[in-house]
Amino acid sequence: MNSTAIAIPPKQSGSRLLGLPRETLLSWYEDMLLVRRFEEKCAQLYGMGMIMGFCHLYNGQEAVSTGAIKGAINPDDYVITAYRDHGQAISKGVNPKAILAELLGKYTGTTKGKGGSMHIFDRATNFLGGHAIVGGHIPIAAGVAFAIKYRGEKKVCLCFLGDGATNIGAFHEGLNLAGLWKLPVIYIIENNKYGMGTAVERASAVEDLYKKAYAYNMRSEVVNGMDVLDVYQKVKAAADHARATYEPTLLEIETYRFRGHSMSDPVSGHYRTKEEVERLKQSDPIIHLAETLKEEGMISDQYLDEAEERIKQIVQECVEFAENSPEPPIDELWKDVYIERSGE
Amino acid sequence: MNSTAIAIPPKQSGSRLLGLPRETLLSWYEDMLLVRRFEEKCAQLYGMGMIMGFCHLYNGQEAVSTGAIKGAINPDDYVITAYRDHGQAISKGVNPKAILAELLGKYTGTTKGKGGSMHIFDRATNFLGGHAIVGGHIPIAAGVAFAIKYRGEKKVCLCFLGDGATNIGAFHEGLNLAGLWKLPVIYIIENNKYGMGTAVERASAVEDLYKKAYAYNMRSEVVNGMDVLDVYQKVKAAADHARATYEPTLLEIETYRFRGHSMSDPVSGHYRTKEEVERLKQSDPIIHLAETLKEEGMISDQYLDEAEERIKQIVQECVEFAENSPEPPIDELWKDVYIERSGE
Amino acid sequence: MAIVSLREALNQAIDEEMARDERVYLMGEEVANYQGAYKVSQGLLQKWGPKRILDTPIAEAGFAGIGIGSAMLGLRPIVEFMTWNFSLVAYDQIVNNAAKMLSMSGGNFSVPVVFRGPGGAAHGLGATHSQALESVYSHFPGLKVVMPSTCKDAKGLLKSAIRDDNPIVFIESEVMYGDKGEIPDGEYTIPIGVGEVKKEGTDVTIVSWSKTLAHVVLKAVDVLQEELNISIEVIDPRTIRPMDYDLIVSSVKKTNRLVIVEEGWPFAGVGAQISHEVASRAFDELDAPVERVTQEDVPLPYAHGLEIRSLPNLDKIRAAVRKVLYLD
Amino acid sequence: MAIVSLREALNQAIDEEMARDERVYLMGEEVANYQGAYKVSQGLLQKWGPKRILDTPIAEAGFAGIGIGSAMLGLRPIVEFMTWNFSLVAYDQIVNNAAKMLSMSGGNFSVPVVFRGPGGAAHGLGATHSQALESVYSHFPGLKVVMPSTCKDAKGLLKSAIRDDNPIVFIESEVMYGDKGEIPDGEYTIPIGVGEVKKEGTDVTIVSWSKTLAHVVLKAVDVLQEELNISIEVIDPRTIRPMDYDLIVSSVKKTNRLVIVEEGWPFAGVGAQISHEVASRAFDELDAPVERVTQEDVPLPYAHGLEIRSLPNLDKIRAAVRKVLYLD
Ligand SMILES: Cc1ncc(C[n+]2csc(CCOP(=O)(O)OP(=O)(O)O)c2C)c(N)n1
Ligand SMILES: Cc1ncc(C[n+]2csc(CCOP(=O)(O)OP(=O)(O)O)c2C)c(N)n1
Ligand SMILES: [Mg+2]
Ligand SMILES: [Mg+2]
Repeated sequence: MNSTAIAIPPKQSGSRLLGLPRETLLSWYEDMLLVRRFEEKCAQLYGMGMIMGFCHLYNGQEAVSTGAIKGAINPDDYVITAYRDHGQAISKGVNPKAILAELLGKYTGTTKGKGGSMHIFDRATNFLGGHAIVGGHIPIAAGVAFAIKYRGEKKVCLCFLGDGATNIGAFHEGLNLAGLWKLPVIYIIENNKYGMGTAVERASAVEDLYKKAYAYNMRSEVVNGMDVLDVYQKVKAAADHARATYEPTLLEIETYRFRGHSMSDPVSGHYRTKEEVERLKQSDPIIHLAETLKEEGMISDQYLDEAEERIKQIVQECVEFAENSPEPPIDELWKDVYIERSGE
Repeated sequence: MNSTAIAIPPKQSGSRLLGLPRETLLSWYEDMLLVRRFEEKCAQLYGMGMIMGFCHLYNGQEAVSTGAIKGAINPDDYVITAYRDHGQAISKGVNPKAILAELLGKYTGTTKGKGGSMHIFDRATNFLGGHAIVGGHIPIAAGVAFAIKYRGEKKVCLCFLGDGATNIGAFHEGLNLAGLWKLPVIYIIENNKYGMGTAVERASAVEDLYKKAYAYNMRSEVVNGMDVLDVYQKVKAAADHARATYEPTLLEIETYRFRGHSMSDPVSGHYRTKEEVERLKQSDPIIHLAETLKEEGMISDQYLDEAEERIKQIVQECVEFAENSPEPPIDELWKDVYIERSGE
Repeated sequence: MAIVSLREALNQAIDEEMARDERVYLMGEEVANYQGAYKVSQGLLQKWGPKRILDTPIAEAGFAGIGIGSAMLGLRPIVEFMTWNFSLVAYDQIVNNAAKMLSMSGGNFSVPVVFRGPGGAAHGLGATHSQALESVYSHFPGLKVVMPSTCKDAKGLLKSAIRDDNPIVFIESEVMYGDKGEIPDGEYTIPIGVGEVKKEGTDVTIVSWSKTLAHVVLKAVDVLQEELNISIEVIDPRTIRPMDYDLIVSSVKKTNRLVIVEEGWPFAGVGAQISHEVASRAFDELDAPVERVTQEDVPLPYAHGLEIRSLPNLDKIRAAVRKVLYLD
Repeated sequence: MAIVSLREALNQAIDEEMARDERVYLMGEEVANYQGAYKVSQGLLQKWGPKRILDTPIAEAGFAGIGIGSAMLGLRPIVEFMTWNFSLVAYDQIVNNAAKMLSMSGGNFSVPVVFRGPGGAAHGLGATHSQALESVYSHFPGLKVVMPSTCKDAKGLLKSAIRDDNPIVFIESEVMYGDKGEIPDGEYTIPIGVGEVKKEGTDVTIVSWSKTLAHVVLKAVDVLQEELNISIEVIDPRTIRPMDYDLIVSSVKKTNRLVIVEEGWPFAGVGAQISHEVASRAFDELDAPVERVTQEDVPLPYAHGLEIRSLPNLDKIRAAVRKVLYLD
């Protein structure tokens, strides 16, 4: 437990606000806020026994999905991620009502209640899941990028993974293939300092995870994940580069999760102190953006209140939608095991 | 096929002969020669249908096993390797008669005829196999080193693997664990430029394989595998370091295989030209050592003839032993599946 | 006799064997600092220290390989998979390296390793996290597969597994960790490969194991005995490989009817093997075709209603029992 | 009707489907430059170029994943495993990602990928390189498992597999690649899931597939029919999953006797599944217990004498046939 080793990222790493239009910045703010409030509601519903199984919250990491997905890429680009997937799904534009319905195991959910929290999928928004075997989706992301290149498209695939996932074989094979074949995939390590209860330096022989790119001849960079603008800027640069050259990038995004690994894991305890969590909460990316926007005169306290209210409303609608949705009919059990239509 | 890209390693990379005693150098010479002649005999027996299945020859790579095993480590150190395992077994002191008997599927073989060419094992000499799933033995080697450290011994484990094996997940997981836990294992990549018919740069995103160590915070070095003295020196340094600190090392040993991947693969053809092979044969490690020893006045032509004769004799004895050995009795089929004795 | 939870029973087995043999060590994700994802290793780091209780990175193939390599040198590793689902990335290590090392090395090297962790479905974990994988491990010669259903069996069998010189696949159940049961005082072991009649009966034999036996079958038996006015014999093989066919066959020779209830999928499942073997050894004594109750032949969905409909349950067992009794 | 080798039949299937659908591509170790480790892809690189015929690094999990990901986007990859033995390092990708994607995504994403390559023993390759793995793949819902025994079936089934929208495990045999057989002229496919009576008979039904059927069973049948003066019906399911039980059961209802001959190990093998299902559907028609001939329950050794003793052979089939006929 060397909590003091984890530095609070500086508040602002690029030049302020990058000249982005106000509406853009506010939409990012509201995206982050929606993820935060949406998941606070999830925690509540989980406590009430309405959500089952594993549920991994994104609390503290919101700037990553917002900056990378809502900010840096296009709607027709692809996103794939692990089981901590609500944030990326919302930032990609997956209907939060369908996400919450999924968490409640309802027929109107993103996968008709079949996948649950760890397996959000949405073909309409090119959201490719939600994968629960650590690292298993990393080669799949290379395959998505392979298909993009095969078709000669100028799209990219963002693949989110945890710091802990960099130690598994699939990481190595996926990154080597992406580097070797020059596939337009951007691997985003969300380094939240722990894989479950294991600190990065207790799991990875090299603590600076961006250095793993050296083994794949791949570009890499460290990103301040508490600053949505830094995330936006660096993911955008990687995406631009991928569109121009098909070359992949590995980004190590420094972030932190404010809650436990999953709902059953306490916020602090065996592997990190309360003090550490409190200290890191100082760099809450949502508060951070709000302050910056205020300092720059872009928003007022009134806006913040209104935004809060709007988001609350959306979350409330999600809950109502989910609660009022039907369960999947029993005959769904035998569906989607094989697809009947045969190739053309 | 960019055969011109493969440089002939310089004849001598260290200071000549390193002040080593003549007997030592001659024993190395004869070890390499034994491996070469032994395997030439294997090729012949394979052609006669007396050896079945896969048989991967070490032709051209002999300086690696001799320098690393016979030269640099102690008899009670451990060695583990892949399926191209005759050279390492002989250099480790496994009885060549038993090896040949194994290849002929005889009961007197190293594994009673059960393992065959790809699975030479010998408990008496700490030779841990002979493993045929590419990369599968790499974590096992870390486990061997784990046991050494657990017991507080000052031994090392040498783990030989091919260039092609560096692209598989088990490589990543094994090296990360060895680097993280500081396990006394020396990973030796025998970079013979091809994994079967696939050139290194067509399989690995990074062509300089020693750079893969950067991802594991591991020491690494490039070694001239055509020079038994360079191999000896650098493996010895890595072993000394491991004994002192338990730290692992990754060595990229540049070598070349003069024959096909296995007996069914022609020497040249689809993936490399005859010219390339002929050119690389110029740096035959056996001829190279003989010349150096002669230039230094350590040996005469007469010695070379006598050595040739001695080795021929040994190989002949191996053949006779193997041919005259019985096949395993049928009831061996059901043995060694489970071990009956229970832990104390 | 003390009453302990299954979690404690397993913890005691590990603890006692660590005291008995310093070659025994435990390794896995979150087994040390975190005290175990499901707290099976609670307190062991404090007692035995970081040399013998080790947290691993998420690298199942890597640390399974460490277990195998160190076992070849004579250590006796216990490798915890957080759940058996995650062992699939280490499948090659287990079914090739662990299972075949003794044979391929012609007896040179044995691999006394125990791979253990929870298998099967918990609640709402979805298709990749709910798999009952006993059949795809028991298929391989060289492995033994153990699946206890009680606290007593769990402790005694785990101790035997740790002392066994062969690689063992030891499959527990997450939803049983809190189950309480009696265990004998003092040192005891239970032999691998020997099943047990968990309940005697005369009309129908039910074979089942692990959680399905403890949480589903035993309860169903109470209901069905009364409802159908029959007497059911319940056999727990405890070990899937080697399977105690003798015990099952002798029961079937008495009841003439067999129902096998397992959590796994039907195709080439463990129940198919038992069915074939019993039909072959008790062909003339079987009064009805062997019935199998399994999970539905689909990836397990998240939604609660679908999940419980997929897994073995009272209704399915009732239908199977009625069928072998020709009650429909 | 042309006479081609099995290798050519497979090559034609791939070639024709690549011509028909530009989303089809082939990937694997040595499939391009080297023309295929067993030359199944001979000439395809020259014809279709490096965009569609790709050599991979030795990274089975990695390139299986590329196959799956690209299939999710609508491509139709053919992923060659140099042999199925090497697929075990990619097991998680196949049985989790490929098999469950459609279900876990609630129908959002299908995975139309074909994994193919040779399975089973060749000669003297030893325990890790000789495995008949059909049972540990067919256990998983979501996968289809196809194992042709003739050139005609191989071509027709591979074409169907490439057009199928589900993930397919297509297992060939290295020692059959040189086998010659007739194939129909022009375009044809053979449906997945439909077995075939390879030889009609009246006294005993033998079910077998792939190499064991082609190289062992058909020859044994000739010998045994004459030797025992009986008539044997031989059924080739061609697809392991879904299994054409109807065809087998209708044959057994005629012959009343069943022998299943497979190369895999016995425990929870495919034969166990067939045995259970047939015993359940034709309980009253079975005049003898179903007999199984399998590989001995041991890792396959290298030495020739042990190897041939382990695999299914005439003697074992004779013993099984005699047994179901009560000739001993
Ligand atoms: C192969 C595999 N092993 C273990 C697990 C159990 N597990 C789920 S999440 C997790 C930690 C992952 O940490 P990290 O990659 O850092 O992601 P984070 O949870 O921090 O977002 C573990 C060990 C798993 N799902 N898959
Ligand atoms: C996992 C796995 N995939 C594929 C193979 C088939 N195969 C055997 S050797 C080999 C090439 C290995 O090349 P390299 O590691 O460079 O070793 P070298 O043969 O050059 O010594 C391949 C692909 C295998 N044995 N295991
Ligand atoms: Mg993490
Ligand atoms: Mg090589």
